[in-house]
Amino acid sequence: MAEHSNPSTPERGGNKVILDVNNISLSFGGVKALTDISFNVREHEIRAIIGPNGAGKSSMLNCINGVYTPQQGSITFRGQTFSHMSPRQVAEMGVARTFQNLALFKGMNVIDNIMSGRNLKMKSNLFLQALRIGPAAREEAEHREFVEHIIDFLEIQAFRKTPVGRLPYGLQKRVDLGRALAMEPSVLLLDEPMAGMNVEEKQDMCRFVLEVNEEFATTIVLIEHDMSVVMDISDRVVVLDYGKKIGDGTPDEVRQNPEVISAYLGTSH
Amino acid sequence: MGPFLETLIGGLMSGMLYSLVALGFVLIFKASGVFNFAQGAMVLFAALAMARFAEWFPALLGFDNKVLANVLAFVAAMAVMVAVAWLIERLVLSKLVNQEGITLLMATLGVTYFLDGFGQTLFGSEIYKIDIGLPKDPMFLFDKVFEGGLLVNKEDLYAAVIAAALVIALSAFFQYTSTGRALRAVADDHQAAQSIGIPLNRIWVIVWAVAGFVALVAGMIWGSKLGVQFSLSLVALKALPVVILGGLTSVPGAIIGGLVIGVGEKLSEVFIGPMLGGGIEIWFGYVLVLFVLLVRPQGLFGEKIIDRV
Amino acid sequence: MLTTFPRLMLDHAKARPDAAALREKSFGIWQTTTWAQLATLVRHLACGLAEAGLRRDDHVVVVGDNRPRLYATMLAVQSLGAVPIPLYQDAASTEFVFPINNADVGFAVVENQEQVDKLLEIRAQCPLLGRIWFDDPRGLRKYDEPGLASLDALIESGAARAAHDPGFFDAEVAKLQAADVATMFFTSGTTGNPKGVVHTHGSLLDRARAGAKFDKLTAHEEVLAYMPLAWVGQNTFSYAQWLACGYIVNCPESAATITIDLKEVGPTYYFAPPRIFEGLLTSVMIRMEDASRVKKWLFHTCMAVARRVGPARLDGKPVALLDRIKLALGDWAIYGPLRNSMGLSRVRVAYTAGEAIGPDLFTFFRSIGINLKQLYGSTETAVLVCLQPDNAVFADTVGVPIDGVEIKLTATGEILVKSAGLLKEYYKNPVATAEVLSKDGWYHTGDAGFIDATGQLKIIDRAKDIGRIMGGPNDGAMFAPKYVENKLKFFPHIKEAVVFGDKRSTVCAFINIDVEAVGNWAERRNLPYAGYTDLAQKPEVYALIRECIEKVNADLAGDNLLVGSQIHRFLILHKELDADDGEMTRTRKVKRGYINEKYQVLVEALYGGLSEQFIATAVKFEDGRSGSVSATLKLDDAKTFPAMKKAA
Amino acid sequence: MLYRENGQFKTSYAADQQIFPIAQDRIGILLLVAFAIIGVPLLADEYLFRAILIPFLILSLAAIGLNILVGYCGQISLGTGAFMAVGAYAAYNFFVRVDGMPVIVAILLGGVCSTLAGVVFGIPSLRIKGLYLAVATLAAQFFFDWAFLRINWFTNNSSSGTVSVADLSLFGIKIDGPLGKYYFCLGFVLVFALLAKNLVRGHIGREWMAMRDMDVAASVIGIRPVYAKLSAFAVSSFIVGVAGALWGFVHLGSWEPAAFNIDRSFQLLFMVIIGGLGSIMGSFFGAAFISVLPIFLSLVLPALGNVFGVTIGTALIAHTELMVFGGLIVFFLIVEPHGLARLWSIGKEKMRLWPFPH
Repeated sequence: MAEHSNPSTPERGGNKVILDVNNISLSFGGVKALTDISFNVREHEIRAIIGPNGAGKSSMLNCINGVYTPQQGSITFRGQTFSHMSPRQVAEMGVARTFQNLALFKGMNVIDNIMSGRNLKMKSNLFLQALRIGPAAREEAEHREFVEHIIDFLEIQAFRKTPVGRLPYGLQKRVDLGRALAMEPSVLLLDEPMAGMNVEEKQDMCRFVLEVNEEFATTIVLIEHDMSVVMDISDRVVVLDYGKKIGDGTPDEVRQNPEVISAYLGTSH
Repeated sequence: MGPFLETLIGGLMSGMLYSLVALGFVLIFKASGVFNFAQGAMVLFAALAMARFAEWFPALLGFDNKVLANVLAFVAAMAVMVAVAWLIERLVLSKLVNQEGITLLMATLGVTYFLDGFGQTLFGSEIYKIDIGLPKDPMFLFDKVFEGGLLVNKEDLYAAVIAAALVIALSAFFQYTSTGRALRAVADDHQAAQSIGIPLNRIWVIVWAVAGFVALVAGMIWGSKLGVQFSLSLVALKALPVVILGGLTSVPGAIIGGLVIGVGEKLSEVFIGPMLGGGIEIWFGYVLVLFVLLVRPQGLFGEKIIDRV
Repeated sequence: MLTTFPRLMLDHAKARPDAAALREKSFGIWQTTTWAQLATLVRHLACGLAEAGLRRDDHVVVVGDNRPRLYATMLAVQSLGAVPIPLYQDAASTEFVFPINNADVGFAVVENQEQVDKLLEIRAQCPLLGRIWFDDPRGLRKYDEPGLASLDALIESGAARAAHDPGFFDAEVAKLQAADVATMFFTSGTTGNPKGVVHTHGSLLDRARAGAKFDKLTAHEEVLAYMPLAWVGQNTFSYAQWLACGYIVNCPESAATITIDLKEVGPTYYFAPPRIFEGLLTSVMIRMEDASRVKKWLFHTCMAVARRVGPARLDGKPVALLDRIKLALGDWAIYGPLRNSMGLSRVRVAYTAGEAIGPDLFTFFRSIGINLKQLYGSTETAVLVCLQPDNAVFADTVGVPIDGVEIKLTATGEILVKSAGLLKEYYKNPVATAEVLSKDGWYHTGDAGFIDATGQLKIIDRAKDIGRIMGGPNDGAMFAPKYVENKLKFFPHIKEAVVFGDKRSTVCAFINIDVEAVGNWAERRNLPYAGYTDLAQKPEVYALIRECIEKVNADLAGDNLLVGSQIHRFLILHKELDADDGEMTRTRKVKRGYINEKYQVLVEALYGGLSEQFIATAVKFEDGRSGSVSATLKLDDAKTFPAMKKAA
Repeated sequence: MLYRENGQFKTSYAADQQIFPIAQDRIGILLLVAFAIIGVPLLADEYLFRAILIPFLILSLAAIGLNILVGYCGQISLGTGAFMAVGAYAAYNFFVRVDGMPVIVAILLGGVCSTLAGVVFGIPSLRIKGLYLAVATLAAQFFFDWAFLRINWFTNNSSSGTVSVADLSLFGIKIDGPLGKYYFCLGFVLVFALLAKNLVRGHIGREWMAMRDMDVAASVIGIRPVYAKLSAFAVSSFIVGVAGALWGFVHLGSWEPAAFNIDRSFQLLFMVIIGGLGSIMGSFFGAAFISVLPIFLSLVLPALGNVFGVTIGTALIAHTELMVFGGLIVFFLIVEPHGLARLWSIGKEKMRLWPFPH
């Protein structure tokens, strides 16, 4: 069924598959979180993963960026296939991610949180850093500048040096996004970026997601509860339910899919 | 053969005592997620109380009956320990609910210092004796079996027996009594326990009281063996590796861990020690644990740690 | 001799190439543009514009916040002998149509997507508008409109032109004469279409320099530019005087960070309309509300001392030793920190202009040692006509005529001005020009006022608004609506006021309460309310406002000129007057006539003596949607007082 | 109140990222350092140097080291004393076995050895967390206590088991008088404090704090737990080791393992808790507090005793000290988990906002 249908996305970058998830199964001590999930993500598209609570959406992301290691299955990224990757490897390959329940570094301010997303690109050794001379100092300044562009992009100039803990929820979500963007990812995984936001905050976040997708040509994999949002901005949607894939296709196709309707759209969300 | 068995038995017996103290740790950790570094201080405090009461009561009430004195002292000390435990729970830990383990550990470290200071201020800081009439003379086992038999210190033997009894009693208590069940429920999931109407605070106080009791018994035994003095509080440091080895959350773990380390350090002391210039029991337990942890981060019997995202 | 803006810019670039000309807070730090860099930028922009086909005397609209590259654009346009027209960046797109068509504008340089969108909206109505350049490309990647390009592209093409035709730019600048037109400002006239006020390099510079001389401005001043360049005031302070003196203009990062930026820059030369100062004071008071008792006590005692002797010290008048000590302590404990937190601790000269400022507000800033002064001037006179000299500052006057200004009063009390700084003309509007500019070179300000005992000019009102009371006890008495409105607005609880009474026997008023101030007031009396309209109709609020009005009446009764202008009846409007609804100008001046028509029924109700009146009004919301507000308004009476003749 | 920040705008990132971006702070800290270099020697007497200032400086250094591990990287350690010991004994051996070995080099080499030890005992931190780790570090404590006691080679086979160093000199200048020692330590402390500050505000510092605050998120943005944690252990134990060497060489002169026993570890832990986890400045506060408190008590308590007509013995003072420490730890953990440093920064914020509350 939907699994084999390949809806083409005329408006966004071709059909080149950048990320291919093959028959992933994951379980915690016998409890099955994911069962034989397969789907692919195309260059430059916005790919949504939806499903009721506990459908295994977050677990899926955690498999993709190496936080969990699936018992079975493999993930193909840019043609290379892996059955297990460390988060580091995934990060190095240009996959970034935001978290459902904020995972910011509470002890740091906005700049430092976003700066920490640059760590892969900062090379100077301990001694240079300790003396903060030459490359180390230059590095700090250069990456600070890059971070400032993100701050500007996310319109949080007024909060630069505020400890993230003191920011309202919506802004914290932006910082989380900012930290991910600091990695200049080619694929961006967003775990419920709009959860718990009010209407304006959602609109802003939507705008940012779309702008990221357009301005930086970033491929986006998005988990979201708010159906209207999903249907608006995503090119293709995967539907999970109890760890199984029950639908895959364009928003319209998914809307039609009876299984999906019964499992998800039927229930009030 | 003989020497080996003797050390083995010696080890098992001191291991029993480790288990006893370790049990104190485990109970509290299971129930409230607190790694109670102050256990050692409580042992010292209890022992001091016991020892001094045993001196004071006869003097005050003017009777001269060792047994009576000990019994009264024990009861009084028990009362004191329950009070102390309760205060620790109320004044310190209940203020630190939902903090990370480390914070709680440091808090109990603070408590340790306080108790050490407080105990010695109240009861004095010389070396005191506890004489609960444990026979000091040695005895020989299996002298029929082979030449010379095994030399065993009776005192140690009794101590071990008492300890074992207490350990079993406690395990049973938590296995079969309703309080025990409630406690295990709490250990599994605070929210859930609360939702089915288990009063967390009451449970915690009980657990701390029990811990106090355990401390008292341990203190009493150790005290009668080595005399009551500041160094007594170091038994906690002995018991730490035991707890970790067994896995913080496991009662059987604590028991077995205690025996393993008790035996281990005795054997190593006797058979490896000389090569290294002796005195290695100080660190043997720790280094042993270190290697175990590298293989099993959650200890021998601890529950696996999965961090969710 | 008088020169031109581009030449001044080049002179600075030659004299001190590496000195900072402009700073902009962007990407977290203050990015500096030196005079040399600016010169190159202008050169390239000019060449680029020339390439694009800009010719002498063409007009170019410039829309956006204060951005260095927009400043450079103004200079570039001028150096080609063409005329930049700065427009209000917060104006609705429809408001652009008239200026653009009136001045046959073919080119526009704007800040960002927002402005581009607005211009594209009205492209149909503005056939001539061929080319649009934008400074900030964000969000504009996918736009594919004919003639739309980025400023970078323009600069690039200009750089190329400059490369193979190096002499061009300098030649163009050399051609430029002081008498050539420099800039055109569209005054958002209170009635009818806006008029294009044409100024030459000469006129603007003459005033700029006179002002600079008056206040001894140097090249070391720091200025923060956050009002729109379309406002002649900002233009004078951060453009004309900037080039005249060569000081540094700082551009804030964004509207959201202005207070932070102000604090960082700490300008030495400051200029703002009263409402900005009002905002500062309000925030001080509100933040102080939550302070600890001790702090409050300290604050109030110090402020009491300041109010008593602070201004005197600032005016260099003798102050008793004890008070001097108190002030010194206050400086350390309160005034200094206050100035610092408002970003004004380095201010040497500050001006308020645009509208009248409340005496309390004015003295507050004076008393904590900020040299705040008033000035008089208008778009037509290039602002700087009368300024208050240091040490001679009053809340109710606007200063003395400065160098090169002659002032005289007509029989009706209208103020006439003559100076080298007067407008050249109203663009394509000889009639209007003739109305204000007499043959012998006098400009009719349209303001009524007089020179008072201290030799300073005192403004009563717009001459044309000065009306006469007809009938009733005060028949024939003078009616000065603006004067009265201002007196009302000086109360923190009153945001706007509109009074009627010309050719009537009595005076009536519409009031807009200040929802923040009154809101706090209500909360402190735990008076529940749902939004402005509800709050406005609370009887308690009416009582509050009536008090204010009666104070004003008492005050007016003391002034035998204006005793007839006392307010007899009033109402509190159900909605806030808003420029988007055409009730005010962009500079937040109420359009009395328009309001009079729009709310005819209310006016009639007031004079008809009714006690309440239903009204429904269409409104535009922030996001462009429009809806309607309706309510039944209470109409209320206010006590008036008999004229008390005071010994003149 | 004292802050006048208008006009202090930054035109470069370097200027914006400096340690003390606000001019008034820079002035303040310079004055403080100047006082430490010029003022203190004029005021302090020998007792003050020996009993308070020198120990204070060295302990602050150790606290900085520990704070990097516990406060910045969130890895608990109860074995600090051991790493000090390693530093001290290693330095000692370099100093006495290699003739012509300059003191400074010996001390730094001591730090290097301590680094190695730190990394070795840090390895468990890759597998185990929190409480388990705490116990693992205790292993280091007990192991080294034992090693330096029992393995004579370390003590250069000195019969008594105590080791001692004499006639320290720096570039030919003898460091014997209290003043010399003071300057010697002060030099170390200032330099290392600066280096440490640079590290924690650099990207390695951010990696440490990331591990501390949210390790999963940290690994997802590509931070390697191995590198982050071990580097923290390394840097931390280097500084601690140097402090240990100073403690032995400069403060004690001759010492035995007991000088670095578990109580020392706890004492340092208390310093960072009371001073402020995750704050270099806090390390100084903590050290000052904990090294002055005992002296304070030993002066005040007897006085108090006299007031109430009771004589207060040294034992009681010692016990009160224990109680006060214990009580304070609990107090700070409950009331202000970020210690004195947080109180300091709150005060500073208030000063900047003065007269406004927020």
